[in-house]
Amino acid sequence: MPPLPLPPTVPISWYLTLSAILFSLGIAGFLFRRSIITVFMSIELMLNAVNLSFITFSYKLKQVDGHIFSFFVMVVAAAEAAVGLAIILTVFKNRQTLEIDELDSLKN
Amino acid sequence: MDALLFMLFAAIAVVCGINLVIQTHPISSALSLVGVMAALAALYLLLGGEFIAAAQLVVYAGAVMVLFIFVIMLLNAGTEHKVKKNPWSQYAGIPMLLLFLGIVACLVQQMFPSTESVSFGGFTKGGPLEIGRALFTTYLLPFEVTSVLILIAILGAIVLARKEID
Amino acid sequence: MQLWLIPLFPLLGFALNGIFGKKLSKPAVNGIACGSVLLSFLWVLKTLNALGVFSGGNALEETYKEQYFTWIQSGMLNIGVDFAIDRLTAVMLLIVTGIGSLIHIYATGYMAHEGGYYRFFAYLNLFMFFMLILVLGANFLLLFVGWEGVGLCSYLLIGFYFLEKFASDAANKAFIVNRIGDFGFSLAVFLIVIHFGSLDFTTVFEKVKDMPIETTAGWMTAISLLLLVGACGKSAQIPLYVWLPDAMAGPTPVSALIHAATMVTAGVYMVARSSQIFLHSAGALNIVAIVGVLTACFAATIGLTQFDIKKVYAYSTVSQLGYMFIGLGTGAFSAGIYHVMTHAFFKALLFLGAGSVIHACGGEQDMRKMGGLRKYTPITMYTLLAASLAIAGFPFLSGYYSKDMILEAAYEHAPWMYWVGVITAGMTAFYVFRAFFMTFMGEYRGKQEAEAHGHGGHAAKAHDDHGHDDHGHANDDHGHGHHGEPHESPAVMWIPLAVLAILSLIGGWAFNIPKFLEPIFPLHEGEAEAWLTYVSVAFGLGGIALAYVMYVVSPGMADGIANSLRGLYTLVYNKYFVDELYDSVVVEPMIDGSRIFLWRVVDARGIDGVVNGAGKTASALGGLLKRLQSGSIRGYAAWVVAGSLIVIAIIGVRNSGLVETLMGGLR
Amino acid sequence: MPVSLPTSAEYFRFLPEIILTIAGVLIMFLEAVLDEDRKSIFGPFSLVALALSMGAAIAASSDPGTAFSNMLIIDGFGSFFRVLVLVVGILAVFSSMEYLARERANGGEYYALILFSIVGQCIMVTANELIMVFIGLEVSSIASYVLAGYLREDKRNNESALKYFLLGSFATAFLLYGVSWIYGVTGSTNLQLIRQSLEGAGAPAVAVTGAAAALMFVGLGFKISAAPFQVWAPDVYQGAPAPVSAFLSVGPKAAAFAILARVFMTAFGPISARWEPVFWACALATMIIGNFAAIQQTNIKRMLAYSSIAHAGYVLVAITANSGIGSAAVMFYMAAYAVTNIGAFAVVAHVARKGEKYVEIEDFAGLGQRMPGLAAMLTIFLLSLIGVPLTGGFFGKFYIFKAALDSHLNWLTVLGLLNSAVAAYYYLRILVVMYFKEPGESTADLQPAGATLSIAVYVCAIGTLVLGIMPGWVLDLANKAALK
Amino acid sequence: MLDLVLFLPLIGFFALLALPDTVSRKAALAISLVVFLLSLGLIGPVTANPGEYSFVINATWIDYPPIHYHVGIDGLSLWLVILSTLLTPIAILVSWKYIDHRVKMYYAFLLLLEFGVIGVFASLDMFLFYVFWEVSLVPMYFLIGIWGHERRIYAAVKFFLFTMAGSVLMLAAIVYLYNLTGSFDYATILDQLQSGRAVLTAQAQTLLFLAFFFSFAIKVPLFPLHTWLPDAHVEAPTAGSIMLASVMLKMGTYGLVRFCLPLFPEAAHKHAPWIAGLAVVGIVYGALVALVQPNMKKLVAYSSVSHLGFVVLGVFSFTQAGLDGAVYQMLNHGVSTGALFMLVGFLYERRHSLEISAYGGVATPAPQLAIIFLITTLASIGLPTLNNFVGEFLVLQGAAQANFSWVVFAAIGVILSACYMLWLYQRTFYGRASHDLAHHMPDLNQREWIAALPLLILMVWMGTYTQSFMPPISAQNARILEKVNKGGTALAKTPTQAPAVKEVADAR
Repeated sequence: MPPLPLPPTVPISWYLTLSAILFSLGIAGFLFRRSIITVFMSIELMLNAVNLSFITFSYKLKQVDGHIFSFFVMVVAAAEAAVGLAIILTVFKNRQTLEIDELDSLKN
Repeated sequence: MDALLFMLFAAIAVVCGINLVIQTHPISSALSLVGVMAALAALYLLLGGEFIAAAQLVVYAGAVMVLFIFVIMLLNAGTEHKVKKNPWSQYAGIPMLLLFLGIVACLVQQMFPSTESVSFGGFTKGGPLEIGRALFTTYLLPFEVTSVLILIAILGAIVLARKEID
Repeated sequence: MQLWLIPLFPLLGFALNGIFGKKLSKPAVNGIACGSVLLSFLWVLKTLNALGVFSGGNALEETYKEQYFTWIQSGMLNIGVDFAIDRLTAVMLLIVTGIGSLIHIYATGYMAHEGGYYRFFAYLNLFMFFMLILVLGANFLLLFVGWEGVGLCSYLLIGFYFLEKFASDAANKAFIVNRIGDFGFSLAVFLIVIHFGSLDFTTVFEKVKDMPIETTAGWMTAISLLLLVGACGKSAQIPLYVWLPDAMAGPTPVSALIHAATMVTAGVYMVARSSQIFLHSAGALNIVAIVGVLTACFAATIGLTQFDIKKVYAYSTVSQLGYMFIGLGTGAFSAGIYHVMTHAFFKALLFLGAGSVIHACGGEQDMRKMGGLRKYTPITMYTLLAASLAIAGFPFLSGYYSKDMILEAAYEHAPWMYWVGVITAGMTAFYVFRAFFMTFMGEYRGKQEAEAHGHGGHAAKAHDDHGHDDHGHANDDHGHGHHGEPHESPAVMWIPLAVLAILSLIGGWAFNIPKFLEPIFPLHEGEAEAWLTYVSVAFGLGGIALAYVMYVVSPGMADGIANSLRGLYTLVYNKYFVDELYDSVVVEPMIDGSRIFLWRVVDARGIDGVVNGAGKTASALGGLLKRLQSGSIRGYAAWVVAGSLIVIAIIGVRNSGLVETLMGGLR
Repeated sequence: MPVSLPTSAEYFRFLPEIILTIAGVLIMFLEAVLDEDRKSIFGPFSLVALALSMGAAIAASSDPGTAFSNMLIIDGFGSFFRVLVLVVGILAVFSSMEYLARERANGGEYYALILFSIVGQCIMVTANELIMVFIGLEVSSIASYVLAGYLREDKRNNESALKYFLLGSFATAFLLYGVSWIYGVTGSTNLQLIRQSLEGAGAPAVAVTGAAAALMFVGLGFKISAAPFQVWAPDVYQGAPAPVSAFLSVGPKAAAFAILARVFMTAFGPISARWEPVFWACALATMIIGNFAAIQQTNIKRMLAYSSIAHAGYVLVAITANSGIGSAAVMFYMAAYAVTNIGAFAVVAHVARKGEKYVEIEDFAGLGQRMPGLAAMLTIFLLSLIGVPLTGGFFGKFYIFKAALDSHLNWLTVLGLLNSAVAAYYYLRILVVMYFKEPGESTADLQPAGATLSIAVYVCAIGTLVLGIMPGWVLDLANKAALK
Repeated sequence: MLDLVLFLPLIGFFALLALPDTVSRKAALAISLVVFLLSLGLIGPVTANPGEYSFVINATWIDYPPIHYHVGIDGLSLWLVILSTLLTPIAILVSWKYIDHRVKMYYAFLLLLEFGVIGVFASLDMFLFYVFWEVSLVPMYFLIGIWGHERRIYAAVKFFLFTMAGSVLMLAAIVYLYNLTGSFDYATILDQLQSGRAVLTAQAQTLLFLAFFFSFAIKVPLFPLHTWLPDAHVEAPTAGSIMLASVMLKMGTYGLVRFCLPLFPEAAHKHAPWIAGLAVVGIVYGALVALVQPNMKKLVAYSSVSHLGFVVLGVFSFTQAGLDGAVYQMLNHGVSTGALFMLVGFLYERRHSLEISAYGGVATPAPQLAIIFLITTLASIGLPTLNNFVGEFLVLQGAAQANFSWVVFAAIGVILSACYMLWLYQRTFYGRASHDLAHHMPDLNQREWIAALPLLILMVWMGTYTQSFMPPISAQNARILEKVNKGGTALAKTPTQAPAVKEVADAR
């Protein structure tokens, strides 16, 4: 097996790029998925990407603040998940569907 | 070694991420998300975020995702139906995403040229001690306020999911 | 000297009759109406006497002026309510109040049985008021006040029988055509202010005298021509004469007073008053003369063919006014005024006589239904004969003097004008006597029909006879009386006739106006050639003779000639279709253009179209924008993404070198 | 590391939030304890809490300063907005009580959620740290999401809540991503430190911060419903219960505007040349979209939603001005808009009746005859929204465009003013229907408004007029509290 | 005094809302009469010192930005204020029987309107001016919208939007001026601009001028911005039409004279040619369109377009005569067109139609009405001795000094005015009345006479003894012109004629 053309360490920009890719994937999930729950999970994916970005910057700056920030993001995500899933429950109760495209009675 | 680990977990994260997007069944997506989170936890460790990595696994991949899966199961959410309505995001999404990604990547390249690299142990202040100290001194207020946030979450869940309003 | 009392009396008469007239008895109305004018006449006499006019000599060679109050004051422009009196004014005052008094008296008899009696006299008094303002006013604007005021009264009196459409049509036409004239007048006034800084006659004319003709001729001509436009309107000259024949829709005394003796001569007065300005522009004067010649001849030809007795006299008036303009245009201003006076005598008489005839025939105006009236109305016949002879230029009667002076001046100015004038004089004599003969000679032709149809059918009959375009007959003029036979008018009517007859006979040599006006309008030096007079008299007598032959000796001859010249006759009989021409060239295009183009297209579709279009566009834009809100969450998210891209692009990428980097990366 | 505990002054500065939180918790507790028939005390109780909190906020404003390790800054600007959101809270509670009773949803949770949401807004407006911005925003938002779907049996409420929640979280993710970048570039999340760092930053850093600021603007612009992030607002306001729409359209919005102004004017002040054009364009687009789309609406709640978008556009004009007057104009305008809009929604809520049956504009036909008082009040609100003098809306608009002209935003001013003329059209439609049309069945059985709603409406009307006739009182405060 | 005149209507507005319907019209009449009588007290002091502001009150309203309640009356605004106070009771009288639903609101709005328009004329603070300008809009909107005819909604909204669209530009201009000078006070701004302490670039001046101009031109209304007027008039109730035509349109022309000219003299001069051109087009156009209207009110409305063209023409002639005439014409138009609308209202109350074709022969059953209508018609077409003549004469005289060709066309409007008014009169009053019409056409009653008489008296008075009114107007106009024609550019532009203009005029 030929040695991988890899440096021993990776630049910070790679982490950041990974974060950007994950963020974009999150957006993509939001844009392309039709199940409300999956859409919601896409948001979680975006938040994860943000967290990666925070922690990467924290590494770069040698500060702990980024970690704190991502900690709060996690807490908020958890809270959001609770409320969001409750909302999804009520929607489902009323409409018996999780198709996001069917929730368009309010428009124009 | 660092690079290899990065490549490995990054690949897992990206693949799981892509899987999340392309799966039509919520459960598959949820499991993919767990995969992403786990991979990210590993990367956090590489970046020196011990506490965060743990929290990521315990809180995120554990508690939150369990909640998700629980709801999916509860609602018996199945595969998505065939698309009837095509919002314009369907067509414009990919180009927009590529553009977004392109711009961000370019900015990253410009701002952080590849001179500085990440090596495991390059940052060691991400342990519980430092985090705890910061949380209870500088970040005391947000920390306390998150309790309100949790309270609201509880309240919201009660309001919305209680059996009958009256 | 209380000049202001002169117009005040009629104004009071107007006010009393206008406000209380409905409750007053007829004698009271009469008393107020006639009394006020008579008082005014007496006050004129007293004033002139006090100014020494009747004692001869140099009295009133200078203008006597009274100032009352400022009317309009703006910056340097100051227009006062001032009255002035000079010899020209004196003549006009006497004509207006004198003839006015007579006609008022006559009207009390003529209108005795009309509805709206008090209204009629109120208007008549108001007319006297404005006419006196016109004459007395010491500046152009006050003249204009009177000018418009008499126009108003003319409007009111023409439309006196407002129940009938032709009367109100005629009234509108009179007012509007006059307005066109006023348009010119007012523009002239503006120019006068611009160039003289004042409208006061004395100030303006003093300045004119000092101005060199060479440098000022341009705008002097402009002012003169614009004044002429005004005069053409009021004095019924080509091309604005069309209202006067129609104005006969008013009661006959009105025709006599306003549309023959006084108001229509206001144009002549105005041009004479502004003679200083006109004298600075030979071209303008020439145009005045040409207008006069054309009008005189043109109107006379129409007069030849009319059957409505008032129409004949109306065209005659237009024609005679033309003579006056010839006088003015050829520089013989005093001759013009002279003719104003003599014309006032005989034309007032003609109209009043015609009124008497109409009265006698129970409202009939068509001469073909008259005839043989000499048996029934001898006084009327003799007075009318006097008037007819006077207008025909019978030697030594009033018309002879004034017309002769005008024609002499015309010959000096341009011989062709003289010849046209003389021919016109012949025609005048012809049509006046044609009317006279048709009315008084032969047998009465109206009886049977009058009995058969009664008076109610007059309008219809007249329409049958005259054709659709004949607005001028005023058969309802005289709604009263179901006479089986024509009858003489009461004394209150024929006494004024008699007075006017005397004036028509002797007025020419009794009042030597040109001599009197010499301080204002210097008389022409040198003797005129005698043959000029002979020729014109000959033409006059020839006209009378021809009429006698055609309408008394062999009555069928006129029809024969008419038949042999059918085309020409039709043209002339229908007044050259000028009304129709104006209708189709001016009135209808204006109305249709306004309605169809301006209102429906420009206003409704154009401007409002833009306005409503803007509204619709906004609404459509709103419709478009609201469709962004598809209701789809994913769609909304796409908007957020798109928006973020735009915002990032603007804030982050702009000037950051990123674009260059990207481009470089592509290369 | 020396640990310094927060001083009492810092607690004092944070007292309003503490009071509200305690009140919220108490309500949650009592909700579980009290009998059904005694639950009507929650409304008055929360009013007392809000009033106390407002007192505390006013008191705190006399002792400006930072609190909790620079997390909060209690300056004039923050205090002004804190009092404002508390006033909004009071008015919202007044206008909600009757509605909730009618919908048989007079639970304590509603008030608790309102109180918590206001806590979040209070934190936002006094935040001096991006982390506080984020947390305050989330506290406010999560409570709002629940409020939007409060009547969970109602499908419109569900949809409204879900849309608000999903899109709100989506936008928040952008905000966070932006924050992370700012942190990465400037090394801080403190607003002052960011500013300092930016003052001497090089081109790449400025570019990346710009991009990060843009991402933050996505999040905040979403909350203020600036174009192109306004899409959610009509759906959410239409679907949410009317009093909640009233609250959403002013409370969180005022807070978001406050923080937007603070972040961009202070922290991103050094790169203002970059973001001003964006704000310029967004302001214009927001006004145009709001006003023009409103023309076509038939549902009055939806129309008011578009109107609130348009008004966000006007406020953005003031922020674009990026000056002291501009920030004062934002304050004054938000105050005027708050009383006006809550008043308008309160009337709408009353006319809509149970289940919000009558929310079409046509349903207001003849209101001027049936309910002259209520109609007169709505007229005042609408005139204020149009911007007719002697109302707060006019003076606010005047002040905004004054600020804009001061900053030489001549074209934006002209376009904005023309927009306000367009806006007159759709507000007039309501007046037309109310006064010029004969009453139909929609107002036939309309009962007079109850005491609490009347208080809300009349207080709002008085506030609108006072701000229009005597703007000096509030304007002085705003001018003193201006950011620059 | 001015305080009372200004605020009594506002107090009346609130009082009326509180009073029961039954007494509202009497109360409104009483209040408006008191206001009118009080306003007469303004005449003495103002005429004594017409070039300065009298009854000045300058109180701080808002500290910062410095907005003052600064009001005062000078020769320019005096008669406009009195016109407003006179027409309000007349409008109330006219509505006495006609308004039968929502009575108190109606009279309350009339009083509010009075408050607004008096405020407009009295304001010396630009901001205050704008406030009153807009405030006057609202009651008129309701007057048209609630008590109007079939298409009232369209008309009311159109009225509001047109005016609003114009006034927002004015607001922008006012704020711009404030930012430049730091003051809303008209005198201060004017002083700074005149003295050169505040400098406007040519472009800024042009834009500001246009901003003011457009908002005023819409109100005037100047062709082609006039299309709201016919609609508003046709649909408005009688009193609304009276107030709209007589008073509200004057707000526009007043604004032109008060603000547009002195504040931006250069721009005004620069743009005068096309503005005067539009005015002339408006004169002729309005008259031509009036000619073919089948609806009386529309006819009168278009005639207003024509008449107000004269006013604008006079203003932009920059001559004393033109300006005097313009201001005088504002009053004249207020009196005579107000009277016309009132009379048309009388006809409408009897016959319930505004179509001219529904009438004919009215003079027979209602001779008094016919006479009054005739006098008003004559006033409207500018018969000398009646009021309009003086205004039109001066306007045209002034315009002739500036540019003679304008006047040639404008004077055509004078001809046409006779055409459309007399034709209207003929079709309405002359001819034989049908039985049905005669039956429904009682003559004027006492109340109607009382409403009409003051206007008739004014028509004659203002036409014959102008010195009762003109001196204060003239004096103030002279001061305005002094500012506007500082460079003496206006008269210099008429090189063709001018030998005698500057000489001392009539030395009577």
